[in-house]
Amino acid sequence: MAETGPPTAQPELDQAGKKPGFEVRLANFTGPFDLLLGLISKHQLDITEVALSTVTDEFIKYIKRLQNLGEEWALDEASEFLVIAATLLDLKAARLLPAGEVEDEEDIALLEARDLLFARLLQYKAFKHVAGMMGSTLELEARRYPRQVALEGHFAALLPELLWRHTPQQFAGLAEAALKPKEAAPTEVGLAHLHGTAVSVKEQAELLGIRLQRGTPLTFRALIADAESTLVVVARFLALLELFRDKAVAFEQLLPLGDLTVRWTADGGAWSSENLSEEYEEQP
Amino acid sequence: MNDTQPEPAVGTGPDVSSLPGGARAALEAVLMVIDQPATATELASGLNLTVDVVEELLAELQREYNGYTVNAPAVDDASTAINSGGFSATPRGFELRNIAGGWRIYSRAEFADIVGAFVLEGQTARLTQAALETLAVIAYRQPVSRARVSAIRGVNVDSVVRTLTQRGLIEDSGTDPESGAILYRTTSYFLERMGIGSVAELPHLSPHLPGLEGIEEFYDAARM
Amino acid sequence: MNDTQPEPAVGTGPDVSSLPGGARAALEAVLMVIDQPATATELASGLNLTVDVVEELLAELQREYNGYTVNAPAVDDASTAINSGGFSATPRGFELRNIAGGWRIYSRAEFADIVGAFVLEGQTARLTQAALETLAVIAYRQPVSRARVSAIRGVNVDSVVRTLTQRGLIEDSGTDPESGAILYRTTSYFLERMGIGSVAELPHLSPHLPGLEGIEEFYDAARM
Repeated sequence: MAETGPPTAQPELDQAGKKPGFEVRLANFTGPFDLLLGLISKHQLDITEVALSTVTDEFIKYIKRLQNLGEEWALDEASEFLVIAATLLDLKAARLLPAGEVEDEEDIALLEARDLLFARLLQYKAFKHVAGMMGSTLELEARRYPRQVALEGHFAALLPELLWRHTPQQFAGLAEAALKPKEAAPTEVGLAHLHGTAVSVKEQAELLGIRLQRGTPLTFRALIADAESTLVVVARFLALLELFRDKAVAFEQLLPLGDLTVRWTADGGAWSSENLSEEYEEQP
Repeated sequence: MNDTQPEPAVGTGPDVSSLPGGARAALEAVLMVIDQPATATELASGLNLTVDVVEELLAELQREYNGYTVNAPAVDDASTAINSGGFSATPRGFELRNIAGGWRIYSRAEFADIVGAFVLEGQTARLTQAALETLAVIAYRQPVSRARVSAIRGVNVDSVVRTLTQRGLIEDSGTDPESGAILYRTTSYFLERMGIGSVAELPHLSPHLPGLEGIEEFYDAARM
Repeated sequence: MNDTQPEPAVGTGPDVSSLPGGARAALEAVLMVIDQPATATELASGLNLTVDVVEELLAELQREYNGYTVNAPAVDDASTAINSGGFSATPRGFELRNIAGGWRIYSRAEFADIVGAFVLEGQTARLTQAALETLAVIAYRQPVSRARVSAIRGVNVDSVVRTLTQRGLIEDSGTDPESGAILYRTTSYFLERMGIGSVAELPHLSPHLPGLEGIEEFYDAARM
């Protein structure tokens, strides 16, 4: 691992003027986050034994300390952490699910998913590493300047006379086109052509509102019992999150992975589906 | 060339060997005016020499600029060390390099600090870590869409891709027939900046993937 | 030159003599990559040498490139002919010339036919679409830096700008006081080709097009 400094949790500057990276203190591990990842990827530490919530808490504290020290909001570091933490979380979730004997296709798929997540973590680290190598190569190569001189006058004079057929109007047209702000190219595949049944989060929220305002708490299972498709289940789940954010509902879950009970908490009439954020309005 | 024979027929154009310094100096003269790497074939056709001869001359010049006596590695006779052509025993201030598919003269890296003061606008600013990582993913996965790079890096790469394009390090290489997404690849300017001849010369990725050889293919096949 | 001391103070900058090839190679390195001729004073200041030493080195390099043994004309001792530094007995393909007070390396005049033929090869009488668009942006936004044009066009324009300069359509119009970047403007030859008297006669563009204010200059921005 790159950073093997002493496990101080303070992001102070060391002698070289570099700030030590993020470090974690767990029951079974204290040291740089990078080292933790290294151990996990070498199978020397079981991901299931790492308290990710503690790691996350410490990271948030670390970022806050950086801010308090007047450092810029460490965006790169934060987004990098999010990528790794999300992968670790996926990995851990996959590990925690009962593995047992491989009996059916679902089990195999699960194992594959686990390896895939693991591979993703490793790939991310590999690219990070080669990016560092490319950076130093680029820097080294920048020390060589190419000979790049204008053509000597007598050679430039040999060039064939330019064919110029543009009128000022045509030329202005070229300029118009070149100066027009470019529309951002699509980064994702358009899904508009896939005609699914439109499911509106707003409509589902209204429906859930009516059911829950009757007064009896309902389980999530019960709320989706009549959902005709996965899309409706997803829409209702999103609707519940929206309602929760608006403090219209409260959740109760007695056991991990147990039934989720939803209770209406808003005063009658204090909530309407109009409160729903705009982002869902356009989307099916 | 104003005449357009595809294979340089030696003898029909100017006879370089009759000039002072011969073919070697003629090649040097051409190297003085090119502003991008030129292949041995391009040079041979302009000089009316065979590609083999040009390649030999290029290698000779390269050694010479580096301060080695010419022909010494190629000829057995030890007496050639007595600078028959009169070649430098110390490196020159410049070097001849074969990168990005062609030959070009560069100032020697040792003199970067001095040369840099004379070259206006010469070198561009350093890349950020985010830009480097995105460039690395594109270099190793090209041609590749932004969505795929995003998936690997876990963050949106749109603005970084735009910057890398502006700086000439990557370019549009058409669209993916299936998704219609724009695919990106590295440019020859990228190769030049990296000092390599082709992307095949990039270090292999697998040693950086501890313990899981062949994971790249697996990952690609399954996830994308 | 970035530093502007009138008389170079020897000893404060890099010590060129400690580098391979010494001051001679350092001078060569600079001469090989500069585009505009540099005076002995400018060279001396950048190299941290006295003007006398630089002038001597320049004369030495000039003789050497011309195929004379070094020092022979200047030193009486006949034994120096034994290529002590190892110098060419035949002329090189390039020469060091002092034109209008400035020094620069050029391809040797004897090879003009060969070099000319090489330069002409692959040249067309037509501008590429990329060159036309770049010219249009420069014409309507002049004076403008390459980085800005890159930002507007979304691609690297370095080589296209070189072509347009070579074609005499655009020229250097000084440097930007803030960034130090070279600014380009169109030439009177451009006006001639367009058949107009001044750039003010270019047709007006739609007033809604962004000017330079809104253009983010990724090139120079601190983040890249």
